[in-house]
Amino acid sequence: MSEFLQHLINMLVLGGTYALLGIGLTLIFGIMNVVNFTHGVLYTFGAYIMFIVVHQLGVNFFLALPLAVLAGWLLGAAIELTLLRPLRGSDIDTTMLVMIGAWIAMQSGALWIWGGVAKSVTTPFPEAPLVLGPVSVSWLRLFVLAAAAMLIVVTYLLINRTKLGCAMRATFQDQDTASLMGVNVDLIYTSTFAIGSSLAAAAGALLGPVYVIFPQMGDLAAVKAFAIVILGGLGNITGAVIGGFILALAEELGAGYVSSGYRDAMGFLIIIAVLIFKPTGLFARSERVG
Amino acid sequence: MTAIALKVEKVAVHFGGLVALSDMNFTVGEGEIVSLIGPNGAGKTTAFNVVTGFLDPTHGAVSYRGTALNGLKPHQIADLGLIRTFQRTSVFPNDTVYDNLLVGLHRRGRVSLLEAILGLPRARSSHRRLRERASELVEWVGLERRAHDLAGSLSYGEQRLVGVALALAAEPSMLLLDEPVSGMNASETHTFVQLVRNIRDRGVTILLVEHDMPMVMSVSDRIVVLNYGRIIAEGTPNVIRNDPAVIEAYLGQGATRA
Amino acid sequence: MLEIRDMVCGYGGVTALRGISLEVKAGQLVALIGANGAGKSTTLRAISGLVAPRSGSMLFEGKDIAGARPPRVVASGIAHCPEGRRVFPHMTVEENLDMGAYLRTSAAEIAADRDRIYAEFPRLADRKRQAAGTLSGGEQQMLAIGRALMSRPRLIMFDEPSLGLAPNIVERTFAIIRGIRDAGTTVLLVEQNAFAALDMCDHAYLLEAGRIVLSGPGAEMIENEHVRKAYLGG
Amino acid sequence: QTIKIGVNEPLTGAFAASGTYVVNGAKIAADEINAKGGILGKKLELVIEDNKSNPTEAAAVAEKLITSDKVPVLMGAWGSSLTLAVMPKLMEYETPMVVETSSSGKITTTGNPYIFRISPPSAIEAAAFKGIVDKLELKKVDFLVINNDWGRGTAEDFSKMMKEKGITVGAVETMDQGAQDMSAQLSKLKGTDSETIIVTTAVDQLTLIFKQAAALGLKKRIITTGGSQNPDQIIAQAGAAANGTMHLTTFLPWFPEKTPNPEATSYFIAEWKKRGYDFAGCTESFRGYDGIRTAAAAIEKAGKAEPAAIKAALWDIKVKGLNGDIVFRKSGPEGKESGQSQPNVYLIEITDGKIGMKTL
Amino acid sequence: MRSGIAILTIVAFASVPLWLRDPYLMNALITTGIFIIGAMSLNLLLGFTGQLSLGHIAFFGIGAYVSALTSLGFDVGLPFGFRIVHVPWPPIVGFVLAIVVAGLCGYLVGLLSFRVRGAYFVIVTISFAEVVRLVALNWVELTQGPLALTNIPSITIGLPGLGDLTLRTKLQNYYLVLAVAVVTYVLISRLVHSHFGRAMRGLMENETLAVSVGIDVTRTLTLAAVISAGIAGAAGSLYAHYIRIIDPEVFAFINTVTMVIMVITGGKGSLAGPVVGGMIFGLLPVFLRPIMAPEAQWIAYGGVLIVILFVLPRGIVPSLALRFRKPKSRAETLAPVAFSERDAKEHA
Ligand SMILES: Nc1ncnc2c1ncn2[C@@H]1O[C@H](COP(=O)(O)OP(=O)(O)OP(=O)(O)O)[C@@H](O)[C@H]1O
Ligand SMILES: Nc1ncnc2c1ncn2[C@@H]1O[C@H](COP(=O)(O)OP(=O)(O)OP(=O)(O)O)[C@@H](O)[C@H]1O
Ligand SMILES: [Mg+2]
Ligand SMILES: [Mg+2]
Repeated sequence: MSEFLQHLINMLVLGGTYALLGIGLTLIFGIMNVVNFTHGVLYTFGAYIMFIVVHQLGVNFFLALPLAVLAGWLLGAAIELTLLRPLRGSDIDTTMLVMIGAWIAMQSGALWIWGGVAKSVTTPFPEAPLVLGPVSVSWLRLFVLAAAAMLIVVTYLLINRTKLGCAMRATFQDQDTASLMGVNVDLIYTSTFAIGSSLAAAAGALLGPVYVIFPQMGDLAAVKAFAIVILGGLGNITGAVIGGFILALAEELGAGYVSSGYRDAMGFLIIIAVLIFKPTGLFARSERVG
Repeated sequence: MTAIALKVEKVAVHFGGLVALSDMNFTVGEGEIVSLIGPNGAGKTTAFNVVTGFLDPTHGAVSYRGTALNGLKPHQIADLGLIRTFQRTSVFPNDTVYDNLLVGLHRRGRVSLLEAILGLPRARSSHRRLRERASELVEWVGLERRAHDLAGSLSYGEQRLVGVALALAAEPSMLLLDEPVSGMNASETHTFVQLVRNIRDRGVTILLVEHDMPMVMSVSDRIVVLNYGRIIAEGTPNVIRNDPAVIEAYLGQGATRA
Repeated sequence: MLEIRDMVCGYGGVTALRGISLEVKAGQLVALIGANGAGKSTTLRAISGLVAPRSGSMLFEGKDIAGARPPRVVASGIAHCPEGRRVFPHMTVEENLDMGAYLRTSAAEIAADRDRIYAEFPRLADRKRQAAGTLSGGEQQMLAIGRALMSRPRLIMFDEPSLGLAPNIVERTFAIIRGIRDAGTTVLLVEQNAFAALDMCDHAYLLEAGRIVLSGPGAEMIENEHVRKAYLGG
Repeated sequence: QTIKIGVNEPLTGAFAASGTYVVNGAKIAADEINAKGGILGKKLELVIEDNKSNPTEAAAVAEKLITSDKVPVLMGAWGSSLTLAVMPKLMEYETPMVVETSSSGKITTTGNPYIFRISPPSAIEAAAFKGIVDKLELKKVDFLVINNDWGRGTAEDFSKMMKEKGITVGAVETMDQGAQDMSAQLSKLKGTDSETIIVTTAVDQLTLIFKQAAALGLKKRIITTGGSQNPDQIIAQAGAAANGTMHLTTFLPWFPEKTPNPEATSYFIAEWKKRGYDFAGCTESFRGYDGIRTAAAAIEKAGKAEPAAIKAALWDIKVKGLNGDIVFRKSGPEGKESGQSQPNVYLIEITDGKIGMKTL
Repeated sequence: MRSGIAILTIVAFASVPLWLRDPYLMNALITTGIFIIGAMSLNLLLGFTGQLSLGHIAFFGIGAYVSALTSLGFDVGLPFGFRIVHVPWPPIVGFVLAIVVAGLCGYLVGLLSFRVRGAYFVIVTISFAEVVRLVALNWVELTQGPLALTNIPSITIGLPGLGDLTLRTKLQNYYLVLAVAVVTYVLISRLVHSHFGRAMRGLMENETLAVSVGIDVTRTLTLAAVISAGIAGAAGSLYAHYIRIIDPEVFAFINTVTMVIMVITGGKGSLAGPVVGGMIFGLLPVFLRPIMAPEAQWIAYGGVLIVILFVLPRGIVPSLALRFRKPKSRAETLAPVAFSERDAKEHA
């Protein structure tokens, strides 16, 4: 029983992590329709910025977080301006491949600059965990969970309650018509990509200290993020959050009670099963024919 | 009365709480031209979707020439000869007009996979016949000049013509046209009416949805009027034209001019 | 108000407009008619900046807008209700209307205009929270018209507004268009229902194969032999 | 003019960090040899190629080194799957290879006479550990291993040894290479009734495991195996969470005086520091150093830089390696045996952020 | 003209071993060739039905494992005390079985693709590949898991009157791969020019419309998936018998990415595209290797990829074909922005 409770707590903490990974991608992949292979690199980038700012510049941990987010924003904007803008209007596979190229090049760049040896960030949180009866959880991870929740809420409000969010959705549903409404489409493209990127960097900045930081750390994170976004339905923030928790639950219970070798398989089997029964993710958009 | 081709019985469609169609019953006889009219959102396209298998009705049944269509997939229904066009323009945008029609001729061109891969003579001759037929169709809708342009680059009205040609390419025994003349001017519509008559004369049954009243009145044998998902009137053009309920709900006062 | 001179326009290798000149006077309702593929929609797209003209000039209230990008054109007071509805499919009816008022700031005025549109098209009021992509064709067309009206432009361009509308709604739409002209908004109308368009317009142009072949007051055009034959079906 | 040794290591991809360490160690050996006049009067030249942590590439790289660069002997290829992929090429071109890191038992048992391994397969490690288990008073152990040949091999060989010793083997949990969150596995291990967990994986995952175990309040004894721990990195990154953990290792850079070859160890460590490399990397890089010295010794002994002669000479050399004498014994099917040397294995313990020899 | 170029190309490829003696380059050509076959199979799905399989390596890997296990034999226990003992069969049987089993897996995934399209199909294929990889990794009794299957025999072909020929050397393997590639090319070419090909294109461009004229989605997509997977399985089998060792690393995502790169840079939906893209990205690392640091090689690789797409966004073959062909049709050079395309997207 206490093992089960511990698994549930783990699921909660891991689910928050996954949700955080998912929301940045749901903007770029779900709303912009760019298969963003640089998501993982931006995640890695956020983590390295955190390392540099905390350890090499000696900045306070909590101040470093917004700096990492800002850096992610800038890098995202730069990627959009240089790589995506010239290919606007070309087919989704072409932009996907450009993103693949950027992923390969940037990841190797990280290896070149920082080397392959993992780095870790010291945090101001106590090492002793919070113990609640039979279960325990680290303070750092609780902080990450809270920060993730905050970012999720902010993103949700941004997309669904603001004029900018409305313009974003409109632009990616019909670019020409959005521009006829007076929307500056170029600006929307850049800022959407930048916001999504800054969320990826935020995830890296928060999770880098939880785990360790190395150049390929983003790959697995990106695969999970893709899975989560699709599970929750493209462009749906609430869906991504719920998808994140479902994936975490499947993995926790899979590893705990089936076999740790098939831990990741559980997640993927859930995805396949969900898509068999709800082919457009848990929260489908309504469509019609004719 | 001729034999019944299409029979729609007690069909209802709900989208969540929204009732798009309720208890719809009507029939279309072989070789008839029947029009389905009604205000915007009355459920006409929804009815098309049910008949052609794109939508499963919440209740009710549809049959064509005695075959129950319930549970059949759209392509199976198309195989029975029931072919539709779409209210929104619908073409294969990245293919030429001519290639669009070759895809449309799918039902005709079937040869076995093995024959196709080995390039057997039967596959070749079938291919030649398809090409001839595609050229005929292009000519027939008057798009010869555009035959080798990408369908997606045509103007709105031209794309609608391609849509109709595509449906004809599929060799319908019954054709369901959803607002075929929207986007055409009076003269183009006039030509189109000739076309429709022509098709019918070849033995094709036609079910038409259209808001162009002069066209509907001149071409239909019978008219069914829908409002809020229910049939409110049914009869010959003359009856419908003067039905006060129809005038109230749909035609408006200007219709008396038409 | 709007003055176009010798505009040439096209897509890639295709030339859709071969040098057209036209003029829209403030407060007028000007109609543009022509066969399928004549270039009517392209003209409107060129004005709103969706396609860049290759040559020629285009003045709106004295300012040169040739080659300007759509947001600038829209901000200068032109609205374009595009052909084929083009609603934002995954946004609700209400959000679509709000997008029409994207450049406006007064929330109260926007709300008032929205209510006015719901009053004109009660069908839309019933469907406020429905995703626009699931509306019926005619409902989408109403939404597109309503959305264009939401921007309160000085010049509004309609591309085949009657498309897919039921006869009584067509009547209402034309009444609205006449109404806004009477209230002082300039209108440029592309319409396949040539009779209705010529009947209500102040001035009309006839486009054929990318050229303007005829122009004049609507009533005069209706009488024209060529127009009667080719566009009025009789 | 020069005598070449081919180095086939992962410099990019998942194993980039380790491969780079090994190559750095190899360079120290080559420079040392050249400073002393080279071999057979010629300079030693390392031809270093990146196998991209990818088996197909590893095989291609071997092909390139042998056929275009004409190296008479190779060192490589770090991971077992990389080494296994290279092995058919060695047969094809009859060129020997010194295996410096890979631990899969299969490498020396499939009958490839061109393989000479200086790293201990898990069976040798288990055998070395056998002597100490009584003193550790192990009763029941669980395993948490990386899901590859190395981890699985360790779990298998150690279990066998433990069972012989009458120790109960409980759960065997695995983690994917690259996995970052092991909380689920650790929660499960927290709930079992064993007192010790044997952990086998590379340093990054070890750090995570210690941190996550601490966060879960898991207070069992943890012993790691495999010699890729880099304890200094663990201490730096896992902090207090690393206290109390024990590690089976094959090299003792902290106590040069306790190694079998104190002089060489000190030289190596001094050189390593001089070049500005991370001290933590020593525990992996010494393998590259030993590997090159082994190959060089064989060339010297053969008297010529030819594959067949070097292969024959490898059987006869005795190199004072940093963790014991390198002498190859026969392993695998008769007639086509591979060479396997028997390095020393030590147990160290981390207490209060310091490394100590576990004296038993 | 067309067939002229084809024959010339084949002759050129066939003559390579006559003047190229470097075994390393030959090796690179052979592995590249194997991946090109995989890329051609991916192109059948991506280029002609519009479904991107980002787990295509699964079929390749399954083919490799099936073929290897067939020729090595195995002995596994099943639940309820059953055992399967298989004694080794000739590799050529493994080759055939690889196609069949991979094709069957393609059928399963194809059935799924009946329900999910686009992005959802992408994630289903990724998931499928991951699950297969994890099975290969964890079903140690059958696959040896991470310990790898080693000593896989080379392919042996029975020649009438000449006895058996075992393809051990590079030369022999080169011609084997070339032959399989040519057969694959012809097969795919015939297929996409048949009415199946038109049905696939129709589904890709506007599924609702395609269905309404009687095209059977499930059948068409499943068929494409089966054939595509079967070909990938064949490529996997060639790989296993050439490299002669196989481990779960073969399922690595980067291998799928390599194939995707080959297809899209070369030009998806063009028959020659994967060959051209494959030659470039198969051999690029070989040429980069001597001239720059390992990390820089990858950066250059990514850079070349991006540059090609910037210059020729539709892929090399289609873009060049457009550039050098007389503009036969006036509308060909522009992407239609018309209504129907958007409608198609909405329905997708
Ligand atoms: N997928 C759906 N989800 C929710 N509501 C829908 C859906 N499809 C259609 N509806 C609603 O059902 C009603 C009937 O729509 P339908 O398209 O059949 O109308 P119609 O008679 O064809 O109208 P029009 O003449 O405007 O084309 C409409 O009010 C529409 O909003
Ligand atoms: N995206 C495009 N690419 C290429 N050619 C185009 C494109 N859009 C329109 N055209 C061509 O430009 C010409 C004019 O088209 P336009 O859409 O302006 O016609 P229209 O008068 O509005 O016709 P309709 O009444 O059918 O809407 C047509 O020949 C059309 O084929
Ligand atoms: Mg309709
Ligand atoms: Mg138009």
